[in-house]
Amino acid sequence: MGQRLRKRISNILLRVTVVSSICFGLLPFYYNKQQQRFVSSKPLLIYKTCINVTFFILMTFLLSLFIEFDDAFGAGDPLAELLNRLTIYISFGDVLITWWINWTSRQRLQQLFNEFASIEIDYLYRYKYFTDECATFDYYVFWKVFATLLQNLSFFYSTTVTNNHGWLFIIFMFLLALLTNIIFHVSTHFFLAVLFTYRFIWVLNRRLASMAGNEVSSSRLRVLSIEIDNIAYIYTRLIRLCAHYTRIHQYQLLLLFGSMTLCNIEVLFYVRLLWSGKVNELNAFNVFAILQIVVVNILDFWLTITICEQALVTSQKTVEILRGFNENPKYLIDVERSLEGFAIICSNTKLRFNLCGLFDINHSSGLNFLLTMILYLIYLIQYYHENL
Amino acid sequence: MAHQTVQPILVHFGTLFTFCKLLGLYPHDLQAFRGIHTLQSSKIGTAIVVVTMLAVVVLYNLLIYFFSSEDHDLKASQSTLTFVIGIFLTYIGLGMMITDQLSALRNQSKTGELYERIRAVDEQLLKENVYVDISKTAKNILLMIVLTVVSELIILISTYITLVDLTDWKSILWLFSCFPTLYNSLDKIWFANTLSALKQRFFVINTALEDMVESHERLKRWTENGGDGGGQIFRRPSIANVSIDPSLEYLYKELTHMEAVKAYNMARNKISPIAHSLNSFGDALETPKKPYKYTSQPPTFNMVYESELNKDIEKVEEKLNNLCQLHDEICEIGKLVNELWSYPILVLMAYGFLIFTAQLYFLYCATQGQAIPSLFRSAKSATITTIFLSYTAGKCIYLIYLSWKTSLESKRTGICLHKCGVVADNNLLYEIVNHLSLKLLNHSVDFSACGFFTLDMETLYGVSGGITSYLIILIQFNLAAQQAKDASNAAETNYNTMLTTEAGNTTALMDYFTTTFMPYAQTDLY
Amino acid sequence: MHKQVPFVVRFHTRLFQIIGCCDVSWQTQPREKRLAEQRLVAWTVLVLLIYSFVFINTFVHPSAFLFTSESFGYFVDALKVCIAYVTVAIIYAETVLRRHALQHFWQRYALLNPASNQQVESTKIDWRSQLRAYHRFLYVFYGITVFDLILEIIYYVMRAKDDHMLQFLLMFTPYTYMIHLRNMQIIFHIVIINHELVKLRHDIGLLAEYTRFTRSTMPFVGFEDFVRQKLAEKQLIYQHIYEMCDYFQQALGISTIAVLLMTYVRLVVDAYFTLYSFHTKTHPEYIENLLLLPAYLEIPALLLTSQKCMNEVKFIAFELHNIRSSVDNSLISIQIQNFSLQILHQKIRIDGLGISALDGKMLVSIVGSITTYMVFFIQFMPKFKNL
Amino acid sequence: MSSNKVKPSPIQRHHNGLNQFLRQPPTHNSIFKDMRITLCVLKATGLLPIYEEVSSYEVGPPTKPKIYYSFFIRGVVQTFTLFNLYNLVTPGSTGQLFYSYSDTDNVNKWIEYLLCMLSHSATVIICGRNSKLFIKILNEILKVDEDVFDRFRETLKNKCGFSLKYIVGICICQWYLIVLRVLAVKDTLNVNSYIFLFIYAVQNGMATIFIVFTAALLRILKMRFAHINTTLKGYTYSEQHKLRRIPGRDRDVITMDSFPEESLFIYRLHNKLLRIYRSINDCCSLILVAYMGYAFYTITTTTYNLFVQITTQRLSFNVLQTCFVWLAMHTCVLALLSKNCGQATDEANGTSQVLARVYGASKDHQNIVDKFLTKSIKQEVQFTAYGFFIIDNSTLFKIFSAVTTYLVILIQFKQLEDSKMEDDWSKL
Repeated sequence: MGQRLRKRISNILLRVTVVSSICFGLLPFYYNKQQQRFVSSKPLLIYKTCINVTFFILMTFLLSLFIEFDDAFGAGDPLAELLNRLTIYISFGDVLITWWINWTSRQRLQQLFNEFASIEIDYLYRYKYFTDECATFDYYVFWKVFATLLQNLSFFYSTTVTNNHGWLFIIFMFLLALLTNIIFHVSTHFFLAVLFTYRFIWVLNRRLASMAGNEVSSSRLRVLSIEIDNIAYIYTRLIRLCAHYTRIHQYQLLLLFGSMTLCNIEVLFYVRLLWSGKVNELNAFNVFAILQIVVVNILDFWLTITICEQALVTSQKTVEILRGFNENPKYLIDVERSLEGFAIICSNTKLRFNLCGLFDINHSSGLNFLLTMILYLIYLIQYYHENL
Repeated sequence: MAHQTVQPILVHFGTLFTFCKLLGLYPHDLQAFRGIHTLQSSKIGTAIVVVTMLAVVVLYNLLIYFFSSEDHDLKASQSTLTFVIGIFLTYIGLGMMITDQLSALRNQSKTGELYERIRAVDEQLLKENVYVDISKTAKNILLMIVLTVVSELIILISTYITLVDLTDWKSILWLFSCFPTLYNSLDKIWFANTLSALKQRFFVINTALEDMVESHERLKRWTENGGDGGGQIFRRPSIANVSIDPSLEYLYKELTHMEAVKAYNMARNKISPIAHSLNSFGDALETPKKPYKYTSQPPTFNMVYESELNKDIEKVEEKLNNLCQLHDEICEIGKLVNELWSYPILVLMAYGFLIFTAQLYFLYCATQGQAIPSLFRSAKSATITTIFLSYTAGKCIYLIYLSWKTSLESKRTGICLHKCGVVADNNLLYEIVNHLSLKLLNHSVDFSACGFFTLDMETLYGVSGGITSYLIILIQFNLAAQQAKDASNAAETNYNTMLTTEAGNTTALMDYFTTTFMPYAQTDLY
Repeated sequence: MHKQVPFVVRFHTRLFQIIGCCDVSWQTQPREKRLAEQRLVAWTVLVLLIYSFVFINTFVHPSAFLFTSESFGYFVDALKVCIAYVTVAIIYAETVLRRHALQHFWQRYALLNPASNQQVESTKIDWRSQLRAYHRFLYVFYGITVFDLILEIIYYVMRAKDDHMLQFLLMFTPYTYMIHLRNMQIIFHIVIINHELVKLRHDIGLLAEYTRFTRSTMPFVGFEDFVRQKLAEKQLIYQHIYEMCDYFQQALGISTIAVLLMTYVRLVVDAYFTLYSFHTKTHPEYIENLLLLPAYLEIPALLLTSQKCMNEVKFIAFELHNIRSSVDNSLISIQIQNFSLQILHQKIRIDGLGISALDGKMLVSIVGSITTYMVFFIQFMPKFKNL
Repeated sequence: MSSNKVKPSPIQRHHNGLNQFLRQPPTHNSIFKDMRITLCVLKATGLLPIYEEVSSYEVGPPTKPKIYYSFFIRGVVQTFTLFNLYNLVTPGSTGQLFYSYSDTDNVNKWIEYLLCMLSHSATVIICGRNSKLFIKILNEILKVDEDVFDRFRETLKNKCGFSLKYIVGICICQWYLIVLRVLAVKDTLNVNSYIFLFIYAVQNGMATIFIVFTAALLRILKMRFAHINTTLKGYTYSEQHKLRRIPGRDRDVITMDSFPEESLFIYRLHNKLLRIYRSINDCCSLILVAYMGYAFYTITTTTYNLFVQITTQRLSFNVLQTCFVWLAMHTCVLALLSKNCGQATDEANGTSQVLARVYGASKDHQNIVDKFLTKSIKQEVQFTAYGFFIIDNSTLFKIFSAVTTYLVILIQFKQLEDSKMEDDWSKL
């Protein structure tokens, strides 16, 4: 699709995300045009507090109410029930922690946004055209929004599939959807942060590549070294920033991944139960109704994983571009110095998304997650082998 | 010429070499070794080695054949797993010995060259007036040989007396059960000592660098204590620090509100403290002059206290360059050593892993009163097993530990180099140090078994984890097999079978889960 | 050396000397120093003798102390006691043999905080600042210890009469406390190193601030030179810290691994006994099983502390690269390059004996394997009868 | 110093390079000399575009009809795949292929077929998408060759002879497997099964052959990198010492004076090669993941079958042969792949190590060296399979240590089934 259209849509989507997360009381601050930075406002803060309180009351109500419901599948199987309970509790805990962290670290969040804004102001506004060229950014935004929508859809779909339609149940499900959307929003925030980092590094790479490529006149060499210093500085700021927002989001992400994995295991196991004819109704429709949950979950999960991988790969490309500078012999000594400084920075401080120091987010650990999931599935199936 | 001054390290390998010749392990020329202490390939030696190898193989097979006559009932009585493991493991020792000797034959020429290069390095070091003390090598070798022989004999004799029926004349063949491990140990003694020689060279280089640091610090200290002028120059910084501290604290408070993403637009509201602290720094400005004084001092100090780092920069650069080149040369030799012994090391590690697991498994079987393969009869008594295992494990772990230490030692060189740079605070020297430390970062000596896994302690950790988990798997297979046997006898025990097999699954799976997380070789694959 | 050490450090070192796992004395005169060291060593050996006597006594009549009603249980229990004894022996042996490394450690420490002859009133502030500096260690140490004591008391109050468990505990608890204290000592040293690193990072951060500030306004003459000089001093400090870390590993490396292993084995074995009690009795008393809750905290405390310490270096690199030099002066950039190369060479990596870096990944692997063995036990519980 | 370890110093290479040049001007570019047949096969099966050879050092994009031809071939192959898939999901048609003893084995076989289709279609689709990229890679390699020729007057040789052998071996294996399979089935097969088997073999072959092609590309890169390193070796201190020792040689070629422009050229070359390496990795990584997953699964199940065969008393040689053929084929291909990846990576990372041995006397020489070294601290390139795991020498080892673990799981499934059977019998 056309570049401008793409840009516009993605911008709209971003704005919608910010607004909705403000509505959910996740961000007590808004973007101030003339100051060009995010400023916190008293009414928003008050709004955030009261909406959080209401949500909290809601959740306690839900939790007390949830105890009445037996497991959603009615498989009548103790283990499946246990799994189900576990999943629900973990996601509730996730919501709780999300609120807590949001409340304690709202200043830090604000700094985060401001830092992004200031990096934009400091350096990148000069290269608007590069920024517009970065198509991956927009596509990933689309994907993420699409995945979130799918999550909601699948949620409601699976509620409609289950047969008991008491009004209580409906309300319950709606409120539950509200709560789950909070988690989705937080994961979206992390996703967008990584995405912005990715775009910044991408633009830096483009700029570096163009510098390395074309022959510079000896008059511009001094400017060149200054700019390289600038880029190096921006790079360090980006890496530090990334470490920071990873630290803010780590627990929520950990719990999110955990609940996702559990949910998938549970669902797949339930499919296995269906297959074994333990539950009487088995038709394609039913199987689809179950499987779509897994698909959507994995899609969402994998989006998060793969954007991190993208950012990592892009930051590794920087060094290769720096190698490209070797080909040009006639730089001044100070250009060489700043290049070497940048290279050493790259080798010293690498980009990484580390969750609680337990593991990094990249493709290999994503693979680990999926394999662990399959593994536990096998374990369950084997455990129930004799009564399947 | 330096040939007289340095004595080749092979002089100390004399006992080992003769012993190996006696057993027909190494093909090199005896006269040449005796005469000029070099390893030269020789046809006769090769022939001898081949003959001994064939003889040992034949006798070992005889032994297996004779003792496996007791095993006929084993396949019937035991789970096939035990049988297969037994057959497989019986030949690993033999394979190990054959690998050693074949690689020894293959590397005949290269081995001599290796020691030649070590001698060349020694000469170079002597040119840098660094003397390498290799007198301890002979003692180490002797100690290792004695340890090996003693433990082999203990295992052999105790097993022979307690567990083999002496009435049968064929039981003499049991003697040959110890040959493969003995040969292997001797070969590994060569490896270990060559490695430790390299380690010593690295160590010598590091000490040379540190001596430079030492002397320079002594010089500094002398100039600080002696010389009245030094006195108040040195009282200055402390006063300066005191005057700085409050402003530091203030700034600290300013900064610590925000950590990683800190101080974006702070410049405005921090102008005053910075300015204040700056002029408080201003009077501390005499401090920097201090080390210049000594480094750029005319050699009046050098008469009193000698420091190479103060000499004209070319000499220092020359010396550092030479040391780095020597370091690189030793790294190359290390690579060569690693490449010469790569297959034997790999086989040894595999042998250690398998034998360790198998011996423990058979020990378990023996305690359960099940029949075990006849060649593993040493597993019937716990003490012999302990000795045997400690002997094998000692062999493997010592090699791993040694290579780990060696690579650590080689990495320390860069550290010492930087010490030099930091102590003699001198800009020219900084440039040299940058250049050389960049080079040192690229000198890599890492000992790996055919590139499959590097020999360091992490591997040890992973391997021990692997041993435990595989032991558990084996044991629960064994339990399952026993259960199945009982089940075939009595129908009502099916329930237990079920339980066991489930147990099997869970353990195996969870074990797989752990190995996923363990720093084991296969981690990356998942 | 005595006066420049803050009182928190002094107090705890005294404590560790009392339990006999710290054999360095801070006397400045060589004679007194030697005497004190001899006394400490003698004390250590005495304690070790006591422990070994207890150990032998345990195995002389096992039925009094150990769990003998079932073969596998007996095996596991004996394993636990043996490893505990071996660990304690290793700890004391290391204390005696590696005391010189520890000595060097403290000497470096003294180099890093020189005797500042400040007036008396500043020490008032010292109190709070020190407490803040070492708060992590203090929380961990007193938190776990007090928690453990409370549990012990509760158990002692609520235990059933003529309990076989009590005898066992009387025998075993000293071991656990010994190992706990050693663990705390290790954490203590790590925290000290960490504190030095934080100070260094903060100073470099200040330098970075100044340079950024001088971007906007003209600095005084010779500012660049001054910054370069400061950097050189910081390099010296970093090298001292690295040596501290190195000596720390020499002095406590083996016992780090030993303590980890011992705690691990204890957790696994006690998990087995918990499951066993759940498997045999219908209503087991939980309080026995509560006793090993503190042990669950030991490993994360150690691993996470060391991970924090290792991460500190990354931030130092950040701060370092924030120092901007004006373009025409290449001296500072050379210096920065040298510093970062030094950081590359002198890695501060805490790994006991190079086995594995003590960080979150190790934590994950340990937790994973503990779950493995617990599941193994669950599944095999009925089979151990005929084993 | 030992002289027999180092490679021939640049002087000799210059000379014989010159001789070659005098003997015959390079008419044909050396890539296509020894892997012509591989390329032909790949072109014929539509995996590679059928490009034109514009000049001896350039290939052009394919003409329209050839593009259509490749499209057509791919479409046909994919339809056959669909046919297979249909056969697979409808149990009746090829039911007699699953002859095996137990439930588990059948499921394994089924999954194996599925994985094979997956990897094959992944290969076809990705190749179809990246056809331009492949041409670009070839062109860049040729460009490198041209530069090297212009500079050193020598055509680099790339030992890709192995590819042909491997392809022949693979084809033989496939036919042999078909025969074995047909013999294994008791009753007469219907046509569906024959077609099924044939397509299965074709899929296998193509997927595997593409892997061989990747390995060949990596080998080519490895040769280039090795050439760079040997050229640089001429400037290392040891070589310089040797030259100083040996009298009566013309120094002008080899002394450090020629170092700056030589190093410049070499840096340029190295960057180009790294770019090629990266792009090969990007093209092939998904294919590699798919294939390695498939090969891993096949090896596991085959080993499992072998285990069952050995432990159970009834030994059928047919199955034994099948197992051995499978094992041999996949293990060899995996070993080839990992070996070549490892070699290429080592050579690529070795450049900095060789350069670290260059001790320039003057400052600017040192700066030239530093310029490269600073940019390669802790920046080793890696050949990753889509970021999932690194492919190098140790991959084979890892795969086999994973195979053992999975083997255990399979064996326990078998135990479960046996116990279950016993249970049912005891119930009857």
